Amino acid sequence: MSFSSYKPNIENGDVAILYFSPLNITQLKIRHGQTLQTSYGAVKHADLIGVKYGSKVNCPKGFFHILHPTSELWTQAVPHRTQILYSTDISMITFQLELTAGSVVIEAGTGSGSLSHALIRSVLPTGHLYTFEFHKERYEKAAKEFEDHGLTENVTITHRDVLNDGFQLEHVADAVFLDLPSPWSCIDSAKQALKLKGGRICSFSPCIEQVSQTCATLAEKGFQDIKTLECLLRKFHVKHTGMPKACLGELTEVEKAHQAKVEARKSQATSQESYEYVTAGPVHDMQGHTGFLTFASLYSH
Amino acid sequence: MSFSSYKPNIENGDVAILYFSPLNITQLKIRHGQTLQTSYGAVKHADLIGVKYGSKVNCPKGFFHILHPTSELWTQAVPHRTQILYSTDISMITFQLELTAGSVVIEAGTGSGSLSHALIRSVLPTGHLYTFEFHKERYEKAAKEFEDHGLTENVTITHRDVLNDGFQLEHVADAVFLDLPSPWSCIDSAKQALKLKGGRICSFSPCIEQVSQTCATLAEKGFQDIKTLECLLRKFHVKHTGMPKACLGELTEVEKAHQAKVEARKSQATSQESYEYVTAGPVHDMQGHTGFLTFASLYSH
Amino acid sequence: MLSDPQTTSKTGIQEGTRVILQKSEDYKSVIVKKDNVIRMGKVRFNLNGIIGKEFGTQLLIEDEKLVPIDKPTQDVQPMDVQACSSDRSNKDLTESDENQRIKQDEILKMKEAGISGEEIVDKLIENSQTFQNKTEFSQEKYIKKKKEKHVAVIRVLKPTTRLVFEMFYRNSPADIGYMRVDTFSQILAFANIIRGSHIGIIDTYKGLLVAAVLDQLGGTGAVVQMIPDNIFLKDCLKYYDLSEESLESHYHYGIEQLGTLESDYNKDDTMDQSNMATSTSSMKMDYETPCNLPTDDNQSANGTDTLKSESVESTESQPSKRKRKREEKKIKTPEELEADRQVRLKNSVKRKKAQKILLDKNLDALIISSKFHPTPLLMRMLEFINPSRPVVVYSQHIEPLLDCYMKLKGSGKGVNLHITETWYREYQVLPQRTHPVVRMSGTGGYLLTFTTITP
Amino acid sequence: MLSDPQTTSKTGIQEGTRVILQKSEDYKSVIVKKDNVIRMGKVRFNLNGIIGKEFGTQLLIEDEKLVPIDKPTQDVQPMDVQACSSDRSNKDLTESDENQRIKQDEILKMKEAGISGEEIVDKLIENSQTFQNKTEFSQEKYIKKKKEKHVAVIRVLKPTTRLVFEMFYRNSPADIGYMRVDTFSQILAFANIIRGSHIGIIDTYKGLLVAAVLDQLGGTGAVVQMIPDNIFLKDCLKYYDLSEESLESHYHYGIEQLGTLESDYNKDDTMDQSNMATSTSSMKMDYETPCNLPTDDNQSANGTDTLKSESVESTESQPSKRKRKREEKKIKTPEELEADRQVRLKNSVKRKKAQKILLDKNLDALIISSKFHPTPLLMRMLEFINPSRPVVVYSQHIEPLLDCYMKLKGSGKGVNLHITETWYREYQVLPQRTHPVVRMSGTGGYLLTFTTITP
Repeated sequence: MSFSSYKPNIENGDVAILYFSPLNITQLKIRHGQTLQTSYGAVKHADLIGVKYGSKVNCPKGFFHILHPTSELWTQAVPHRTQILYSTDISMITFQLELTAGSVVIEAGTGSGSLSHALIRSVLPTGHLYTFEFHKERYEKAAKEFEDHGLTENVTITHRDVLNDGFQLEHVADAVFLDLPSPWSCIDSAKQALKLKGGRICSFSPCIEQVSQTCATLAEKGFQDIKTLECLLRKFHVKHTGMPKACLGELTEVEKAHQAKVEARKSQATSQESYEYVTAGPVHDMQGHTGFLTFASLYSH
Repeated sequence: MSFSSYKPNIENGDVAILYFSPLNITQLKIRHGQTLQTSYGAVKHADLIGVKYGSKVNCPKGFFHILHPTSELWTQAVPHRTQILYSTDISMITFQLELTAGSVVIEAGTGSGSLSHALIRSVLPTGHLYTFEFHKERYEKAAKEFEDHGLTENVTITHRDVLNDGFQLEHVADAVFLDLPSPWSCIDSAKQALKLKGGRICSFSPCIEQVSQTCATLAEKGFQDIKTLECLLRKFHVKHTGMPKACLGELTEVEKAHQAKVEARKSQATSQESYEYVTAGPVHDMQGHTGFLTFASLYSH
Repeated sequence: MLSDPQTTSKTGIQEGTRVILQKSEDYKSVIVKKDNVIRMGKVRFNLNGIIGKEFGTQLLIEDEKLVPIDKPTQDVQPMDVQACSSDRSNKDLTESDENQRIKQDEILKMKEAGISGEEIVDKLIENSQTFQNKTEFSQEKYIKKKKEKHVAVIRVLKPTTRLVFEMFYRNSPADIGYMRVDTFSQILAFANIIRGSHIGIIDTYKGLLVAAVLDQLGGTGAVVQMIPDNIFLKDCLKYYDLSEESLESHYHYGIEQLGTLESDYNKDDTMDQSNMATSTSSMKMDYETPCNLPTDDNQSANGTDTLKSESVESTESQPSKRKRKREEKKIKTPEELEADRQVRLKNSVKRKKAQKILLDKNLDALIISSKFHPTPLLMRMLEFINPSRPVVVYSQHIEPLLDCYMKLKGSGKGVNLHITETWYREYQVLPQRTHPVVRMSGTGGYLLTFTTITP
Repeated sequence: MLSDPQTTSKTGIQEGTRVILQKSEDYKSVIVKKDNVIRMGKVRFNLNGIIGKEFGTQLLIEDEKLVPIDKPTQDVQPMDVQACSSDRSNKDLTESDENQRIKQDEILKMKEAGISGEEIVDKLIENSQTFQNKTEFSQEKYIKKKKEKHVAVIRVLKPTTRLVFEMFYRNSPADIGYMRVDTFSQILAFANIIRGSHIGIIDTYKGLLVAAVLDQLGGTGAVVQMIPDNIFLKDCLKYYDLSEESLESHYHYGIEQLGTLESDYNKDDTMDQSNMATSTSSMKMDYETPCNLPTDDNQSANGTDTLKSESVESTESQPSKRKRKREEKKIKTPEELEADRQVRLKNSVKRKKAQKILLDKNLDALIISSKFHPTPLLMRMLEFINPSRPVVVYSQHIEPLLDCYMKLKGSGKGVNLHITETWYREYQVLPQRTHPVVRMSGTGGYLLTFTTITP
């Protein structure tokens, strides 16, 4: 249950996050008797049980921090089975879909389950996620994960091709999220699944042509407030740095003896004075595009 | 000739830039005998003649700086007859079109002539700009401006609808720039106008559908290295600012007399200490889109 | 969002219900009241037409009244007038307003004569000298523009965090520290607001984050709002339709009282109460200049909140509000004094609970978004949070976060430190006219995020 | 760009010509030389096939040779493999390389057997177990990917500023201070490079700006390269095909010698020469670590430039280069000593001209882009520029520009001050697959721009 509520100490069966560095974050299912192999050496799971979340764990040749799982850390640690949605898009999706305690939300497809965890968190404790995945292997892995994470009460995962077979849900949902190659073919089914008093919809598409077709279909089917947007994360690299100060040759405005001048030059040329500053320089290599997010409202229908 | 070479002092007939503030930059054709009305009062043109470019000019109720024209200042001061291209796009266009002394370049349409000036600057002194404008009034105004700016030797402006009638130029150009509602219908004519050894082309379009059609046509007509890009200017507002420091109540970790505590609280609550810093905060309201720039190469054909 | 079902029942929206009115991209929060006249942009209308309607209903503004719409129309979307190149191809058009034969005073006369907005737009098209020569796109744009001006349609919406945020951002972005929707949603997500958890918040920007988190918690757990320099802001709470349980889960505690936290907690209640009253009465209620938000609640007109009732919402919706307000200036009756005592008692109990959470170092998340230097606030508040919990600090400028980052890095009190900004862009998606929106926001502020660790 | 017409004449590209080879998005600058073997990515080939061809020619790499292409093909554009959602719809594909029946060693054998790349790609398609089940888009992507790997096509291009910049940016962005193409083009535009004008440049990033401005000036006017701390960088010059006049208009002067500018200028030539020789020999030639640029010029292998010839280009293209280099270590012949004297004499004349421009305060633009703190450099150099002229300062970080800005603002020496960054994005435009490119650059650096005014 560690995904749905905080607990102080690690117990057998928990899923924990191992934080080695910002670029090396993994997840671990704690199983008494097993041993974790890290690049810093081996650690017995048994030694982790009872440890406080947030603790530093020493390995033979280094250390890591063992953290309580959150949707955001899970997104950084999740085993990629497909291209996943990252926290920047996820936070926009959960916000714009107006999810709250008790909401019912539909997701297609499940993919690596990165978004699913955030959707479930937003509707806990009484809400529900219906998630659909047509890829057999991914479906099975996601189902296993929901079980491992103690989330089964709040999620139903179905192995189905919703593009052809629809959601088969009638007026139960407050929100629908689509990450499909042809979302427009699912909008009728989504409309049917949304509650009669209405709800919100989101479609994620990487290509603008898909967006055009989706927006046109949404308008045609009576969705309102159609808005397409994009958000990108720009990380900053903080460092204390400096720039040398070049020698300006301002000393000798008037004529001086030749010898003295040469001496002066030599000493100036090696001036090591420096201008120091702390900078938050944007990281050079950034994700330039994930996808376009289209949101719309359906009012009582 | 002040657009094509620097001169130290203002002469009768010059076009000068008047700089009042970053958001108030205008242009003035100096004519002996005339008077300029500014919000700071009137200034006689005669008083400006002979003045050094870059000087501060005092008006009855304020001042401005009189500057030598450059393409960039002109863009900030140009009378808008249409939506204009700004320096960020302009610099990318002249760079990517590989313009240099002696290049021959074609532009359609002329619009407000904001880009034209930069194109001419890039091909001076021996190059040439052929520019086409189908709107009669804009054509006339631009023609007049080229004359006023002493650029007629290096520019030919034609009043024509190139979408229907083409450029009517045969293998003379090193580069072609298109800012037209349906650029794809001009690409055959552009290809004919480009030199046999090849050249570069640029198309500016605000909407992605136009870009798609243009790229498809460019590929079909044998253009290579097709690249679509966008660049936006983000300005920073530099200011010295500060944040107050909130009172943290760290003084009384141990129990104290009740009275003393209340006193302490009161004095702390009005603490006026402040954290000062110089910040370059991005300006909130920025141009979010001008257009997509598509560039391509034509090799010997 | 709403927990009380009566407002969505068959009888529809009733008097006293908080709604948000949407007119194109303009939002206004009001409490439905008979004969109450509202102004949105250039139009005025009373709210009578809303009573009995369902949330989501579209209404037409005609003659200062809200009337039902015959057929539901697609909301008028603001369309970009400048961006499409096709616009430049209107070859022989000279830019001028002289192309319209109907003058402004004639339009006014038509409106007075009761001619509908739709009809006026039709007449304007007929009498435009250039309409027929415009490209198809330009014609469409022309119609949209005129419709936006003359055909006023509003939609009645249920207040949600999304809509309240949108309303603030559009109308008074400075009041919320220029925080943009992408930044706001990032904060909410990163803080990992699980039901039942204790969220510590410092928020001097109208309490928008406080309200959003309370809404997310759904009446479970606690929001402990930490008050810096006696600046207690919870303006935003009243724009929500928060349940009684949600409002009950809102706690507050003065930061400068942290030094005496333990002794205050152990003190007997009587002492505490009088003490409380003193410190409460000395609080500056609104640090910033009055917020220019479009609301017709009289209570918000003076731009301040009052502490005496935690449930501003229910108080406000009383029809006797004005009367009560007048009475406040008089000497209090014994009944009123008793009511005041009840409130103080309840506050005292809540105060103990907040103190307990802090004493137990039992916060599950920390959000800082204020006009104060964040570094000292952050370092101080870190004493009261569990290990392995998320912390988010918002700042309009990056420099204060840099200072925070360096101090924090040095302290070794967190992992997964990041300074980020998000880049946000909206698109106009229309057939053959798809492009990013021409105006955008250059900055939505910066975030410092990290996870706490055991000391 | 090229002023010598022989390389574009009917006879085509000859030995000794500087060309840029383009292979997909990979660029390499080489001097055409018979039997010279070049490596680009994973392929090796000699340049013999280029001789006699026109610029713009596409050639196929087969068996380490460049052979003509039967029909001109659209260049293989790198395509985004991940972005299209359609990719996710490959329902029952499990991610694995096991789907290909032809193994890596068999491909190698085919290549050895002289089977062409096109044929190999056909065979790979035939033997893919999943190709037929892929969506149309995925099939296209598969083919492109395989073609990029097995069908190696290069294009022979004339060096231009655009291509040289692209080459540096792709291969060693750190060497050019992470300056991006949008920033670079902004600098060139803002500096208002009119023919005949005097452009002052401080450039410790490979001299890329120096080369670009020389090219723009087309042999007129002057580039006065100001040398900070004896760091003289003009690496980039050699990648261009600059005319003799352009190279002649390149001047340089040590910043630390500005203090003695007037006395140096008035001194007699003999004194100056010996002086020059001293100061020249003490110059550190390349401040940064050797640049990892893909070039097969041996001279650049040691990462340093030499001052002795202003025309590096022509020297390099001598076939006897290696031999000459070996000889350098020996004692110089009388002829060589005489040649050295001539060079020194020429340098002395040029030096006087640079001194004159500075003494007359006759710079027409100032560009600063270096690893040194810009504020002192900027304030010092402002003494030597005309009023009403553009100044551009580049910095990888914003903080140094903030410092510059505050100092400058205080001095009142400029108007129209702006600190800016540009946001640059590339798009993949393909039918049904149009989207911004998935990887982008988070920063292209910052600019401070302004216009000088009369004191």
